[in-house]
Amino acid sequence: MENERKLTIARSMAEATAQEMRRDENVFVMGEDIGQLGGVYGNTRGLIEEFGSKRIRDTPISETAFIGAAVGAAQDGMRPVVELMFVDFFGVCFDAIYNLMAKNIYFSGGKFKVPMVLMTSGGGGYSDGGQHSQVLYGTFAHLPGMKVVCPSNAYDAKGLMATAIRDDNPVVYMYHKSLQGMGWLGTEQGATVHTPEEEYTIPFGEAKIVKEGSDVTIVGVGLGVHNGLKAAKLLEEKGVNAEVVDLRTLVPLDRDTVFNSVKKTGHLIVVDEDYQSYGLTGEIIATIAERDITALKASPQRVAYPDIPIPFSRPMERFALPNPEKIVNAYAKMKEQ
Amino acid sequence: MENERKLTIARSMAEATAQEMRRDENVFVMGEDIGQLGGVYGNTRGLIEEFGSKRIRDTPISETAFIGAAVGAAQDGMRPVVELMFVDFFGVCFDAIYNLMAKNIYFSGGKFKVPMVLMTSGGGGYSDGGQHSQVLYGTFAHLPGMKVVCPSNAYDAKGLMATAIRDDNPVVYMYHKSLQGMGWLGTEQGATVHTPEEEYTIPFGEAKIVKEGSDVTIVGVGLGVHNGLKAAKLLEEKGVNAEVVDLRTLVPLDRDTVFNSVKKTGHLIVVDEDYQSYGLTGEIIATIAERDITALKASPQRVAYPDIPIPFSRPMERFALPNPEKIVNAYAKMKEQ
Amino acid sequence: MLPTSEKKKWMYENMLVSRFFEEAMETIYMEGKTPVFNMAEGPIPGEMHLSNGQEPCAVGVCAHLKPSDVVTATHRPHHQAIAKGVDLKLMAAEIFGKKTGLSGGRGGHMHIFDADVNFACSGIIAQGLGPAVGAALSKQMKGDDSVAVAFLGEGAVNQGAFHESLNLAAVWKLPVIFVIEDNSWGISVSKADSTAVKHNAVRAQAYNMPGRFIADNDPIALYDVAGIAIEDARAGKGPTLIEVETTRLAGHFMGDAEGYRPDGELDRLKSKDPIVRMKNLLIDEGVITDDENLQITQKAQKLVDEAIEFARESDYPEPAEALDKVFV
Amino acid sequence: MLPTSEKKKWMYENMLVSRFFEEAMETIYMEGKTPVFNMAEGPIPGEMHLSNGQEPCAVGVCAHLKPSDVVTATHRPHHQAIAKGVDLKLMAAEIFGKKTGLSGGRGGHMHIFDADVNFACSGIIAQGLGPAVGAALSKQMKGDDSVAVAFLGEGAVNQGAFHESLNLAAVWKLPVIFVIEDNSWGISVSKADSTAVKHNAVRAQAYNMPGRFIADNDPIALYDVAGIAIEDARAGKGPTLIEVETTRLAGHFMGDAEGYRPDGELDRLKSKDPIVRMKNLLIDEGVITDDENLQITQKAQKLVDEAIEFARESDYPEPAEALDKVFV
Ligand SMILES: Cc1ncc(C[n+]2csc(CCOP(=O)(O)OP(=O)(O)O)c2C)c(N)n1
Ligand SMILES: Cc1ncc(C[n+]2csc(CCOP(=O)(O)OP(=O)(O)O)c2C)c(N)n1
Ligand SMILES: [Mg+2]
Ligand SMILES: [Mg+2]
Repeated sequence: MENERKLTIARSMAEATAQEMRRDENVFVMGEDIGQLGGVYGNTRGLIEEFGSKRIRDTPISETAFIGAAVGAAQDGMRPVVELMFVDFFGVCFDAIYNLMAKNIYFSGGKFKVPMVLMTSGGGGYSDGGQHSQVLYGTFAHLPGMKVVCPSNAYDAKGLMATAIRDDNPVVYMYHKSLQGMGWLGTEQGATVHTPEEEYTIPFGEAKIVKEGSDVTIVGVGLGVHNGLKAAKLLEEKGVNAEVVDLRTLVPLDRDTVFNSVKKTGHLIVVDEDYQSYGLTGEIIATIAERDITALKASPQRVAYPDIPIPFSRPMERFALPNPEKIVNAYAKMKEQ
Repeated sequence: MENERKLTIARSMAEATAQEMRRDENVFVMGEDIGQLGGVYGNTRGLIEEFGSKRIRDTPISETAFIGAAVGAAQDGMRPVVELMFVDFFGVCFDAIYNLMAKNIYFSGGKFKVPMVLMTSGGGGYSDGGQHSQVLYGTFAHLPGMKVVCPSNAYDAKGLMATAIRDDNPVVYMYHKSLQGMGWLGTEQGATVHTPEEEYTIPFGEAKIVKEGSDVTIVGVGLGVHNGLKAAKLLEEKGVNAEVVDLRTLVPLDRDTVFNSVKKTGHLIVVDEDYQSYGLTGEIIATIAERDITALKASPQRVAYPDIPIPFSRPMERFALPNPEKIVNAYAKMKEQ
Repeated sequence: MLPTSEKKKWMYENMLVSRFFEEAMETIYMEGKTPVFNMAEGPIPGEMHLSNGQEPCAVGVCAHLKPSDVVTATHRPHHQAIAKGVDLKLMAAEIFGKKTGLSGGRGGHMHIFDADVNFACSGIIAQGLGPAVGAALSKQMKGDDSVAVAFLGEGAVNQGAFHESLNLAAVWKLPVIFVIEDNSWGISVSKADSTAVKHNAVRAQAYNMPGRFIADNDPIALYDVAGIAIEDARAGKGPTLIEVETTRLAGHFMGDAEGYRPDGELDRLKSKDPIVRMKNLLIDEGVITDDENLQITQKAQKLVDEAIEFARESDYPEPAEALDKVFV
Repeated sequence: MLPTSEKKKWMYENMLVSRFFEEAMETIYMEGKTPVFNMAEGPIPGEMHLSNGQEPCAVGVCAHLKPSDVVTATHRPHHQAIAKGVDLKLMAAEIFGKKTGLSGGRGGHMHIFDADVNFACSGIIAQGLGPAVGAALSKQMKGDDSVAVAFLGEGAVNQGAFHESLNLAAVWKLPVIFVIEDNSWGISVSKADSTAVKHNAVRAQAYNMPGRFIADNDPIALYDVAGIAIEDARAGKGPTLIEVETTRLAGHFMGDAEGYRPDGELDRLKSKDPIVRMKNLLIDEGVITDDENLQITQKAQKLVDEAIEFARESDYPEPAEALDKVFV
């Protein structure tokens, strides 16, 4: 591409944040190691140099206090962007998230705004063990009052971050470590894409058909989208033309785009790195089934994480993770029945 | 019934706990106001009188510490029964639950046992507002490593509690306030049933068909079962013969019983007081759809809590809660399509 | 920092409004709940935590506050809300679950939010501490001299959020005051059974922060100490922890049989009712006459009556309004 | 309580094993990670937190422990595990993700569990404190004189679990010792930027608990203080908080460029390497000769070499074993 400007998700998140900080002096960033270190996942790199330590604030390891503080600051007119280093740590501070951040707008009858972004990393595949590899999308998306964003590439990451910061509602921005473009985590190349320098926003609640197809709809989010695209390539070799849908935001969820795609293809596979049961995959399947069961010409399939804690050892972790081959097998299984 | 011995769930939980405490001196109870007060929901009433304050321990308002302590005690050979007063409070201590209690068996390769029961109340309908009315079943059931039990009546409550205390794995025992038989919460009479005095256990992972039927399967848990039964009565008046399935445990989940029922009736309605999206209702529908889509003769329906924080005001709360009429309407909608 | 006569009068009036409000709650709450007590019934359903006896804690602090100052309150919030200047009618309507309530009935008694006077509360123990720290951070970043106050019970002190929030406030030298209303009970669990120290004010040392203890539910002593703390906070000198020894004259919530209270405790506490003591003080000091007291009392009662009437007469929200205001 | 010569030798030997283990980790970790550093690659993938420099904290405490005593450790657990007597081969195999590992490869470096010596750890900051309190409760209820020890970093002190756990331990007078390894950094955030007090030992006052400060990474002074604390705990006198001033000689984790360290800090710390100091002390005191030192050193290195060899030669688990051991 001419004038191509390939950015990693890490850089595109930092760029969007910097642009929003220039636009609005009320935007500031808090979290562990987001200052001089630039964030363990690089998404605040360069910010402290430009904005200083008053607006780029390293915190103690006190997630309950500083996420609660973000809510208080947001209600007082600031626009905090706050980082929970790994989503796995949500258990030490979830009250401040799901019961406070997510509910104060409602409890106040809309009189309080809570314009804040909680960004957090997720995802495994690099042997970081069971307390540092989860995605936990379903847990956040299940509980009302917060928007949930999961970008699959740098272009979306930037536009969704700008939208998140400008939103007067709390937004949980869940980025996947393997897409972050940090070499040390092994990087999905497909996430590092052309990203314009100028500001832009991407609306929430609009899934994107990242590959059109006619035979089966593969629905995913984050890294799942890349698994879906790779599976689509493999399926193509077998003469199967898959459509791949990137949900982009889980709340709001663009059910129409998914439904219309399945209506067209008649077949549905949902990919998710989150634990299988009571989560995203069930929701997508139910969304189609309840709307019109006849849209499904075969039993829909899911390729998700089994209901086990995440094992450390490489062969076991690989076994458990979703991958393109599993998606291809799911298609075969669906057609067998 | 002759020799009928009707017990409330509160009393049957306390009875099972007392019996287990007599059998095994390692069983003890911890939590807020579970001593002299007997538990806000009555399920530890009478225990401190029999077992004293060493084995029935009131705690400070420090859920992270005392649930974490229960894990440590369980790993050291004790069998703690610990109470989280309202499940809504899980946010202040979820790390100790989902990341510690639920994972240490796996992390230790099965070398550590974690024989503990976390009992917790849920449910609304009495205007207790958005931080005291949630059920949150889906959130617990979604995360691996803990069994999840939700009794719908006193007979089950007692047997499931005995099983929970004897289990070497962590069990989350979620009881519904409206079923508890505490007059001051308004009580579902159907939950107070004959309960034998002698000890007995009920295995986990066995759903119960509480009413047989041929036309539609209504699946629920806890209070949902009673809504299902009432809906079945209303449907009967319309000549529809509904089958009602009480899941009893969400983890393990008895998918076979649900599937076989739907296979028979061809129609599925899932009732849940938990937030609708990314939760129990989706899981049950997906379970059937993925196994055999042809089992479903019409679009399955769900009657769940909308994706909103729980409102205080009675008309709004009533509007949002599942009820028998909504189930009947769901059936009508399903047949319309 | 001693209160002027005006301030003392304001404090007394405010305490009266608060007490009358709670007395009204007590009566109305029981409507529809006899002969069978069922929390779900009556014009005010749900839990109800009354603040009778704890009024000094609220007025002693809030006497120093302006509307832009932020207060985060507890599950027992009425006295705190009233002292902060939350509109009494709108609050009453909220507690009744009416459309005209502060939040249109979405919040209820444990979720009183008033953006006009920057008041919020919560049903989760110690949940307000983080937000108070954040509001103080916001004030500091904006260069505004407003402060934040977080109220909490002595039981709440043992929640992790207390520790994290005080440390963060101290590290960042934020204008926030933490006020512990020590009524010596967390539901049925006594402070002695739950807390490793005799005085929570001591815990300020763990945060390099001043810790002040106010004995005997004394609003005047609290006024003094809170005044200095708030002045310090406005001047950029950082946070303070204040512990107030107070009394819970009611049950933990309505319906609490209080079997756990030692014999005679309640009588002893009631004999030291802060409303009576404040009245006596003001009369002894010549701040008010008996006549003025009668007027003040009647005015306070009228305010409450009007608020209750407003609440009673207001309409309920439409059921489907439940779906609104999840997002703004 | 001064260590005997035997104890001193044990401490030194143990420190050496720990250091050699970390040095082995350091080298092996980089296998497969050059020229491009990718945490996912090599025989030891994932995060790797080395304990170089912090050995005194582990040996000074664990020298007093028996197998039935419980230790809950941190994300930086190797020195703590080794001092507690965790089997070195099985631990190495676990870190390599092998079937022969302590947990069959399910745990990894941040999840070292050994039921034989009652050792557990966690990747979540301060998560081990509650379980240590609970283990101590279990001991107390059983009338057993065993104790529990929770290790934590100075950064972890600002987590709510610290506050709740210390209060609970104090209220119930439990036999538990909390040991803060203060290396003055929480990843890139300095203690000064995160903590309101200069010495965390002061925070013991908030729990009516003895708080002891050990300066200068001194294993002998720690042995003394820990010995008294553990003796007290065994005797039913309740918990103690110990703060040890220590040094992190490596990055936070492998791959950390440490740009945040002030110039010269690392050199200064390295010049005070506790292993060297311990060796000098033992030689100066005549506890060991140069010759004995050589033997001890070789023996320690051999232990580590054998453990690594065992780990390398062991098989990986079958992939589908991932599905086992979710429940027992
Ligand atoms: C995190 C959490 N745990 C438990 C509760 C239940 N609860 C409500 S009030 C209360 C007692 C609070 O005691 P205290 O802080 O002293 O306030 P008081 O009721 O005495 O005003 C408890 C345990 C809660 N709301 N939140
Ligand atoms: C609850 C939680 N928050 C954040 C982290 C990420 N984290 C891992 S180690 C660390 C620093 C810990 O510092 P300290 O307690 O001083 O231990 P040290 O690493 O210095 O040994 C952080 C923030 C975590 N693991 N858990
Ligand atoms: Mg109290
Ligand atoms: Mg440290």
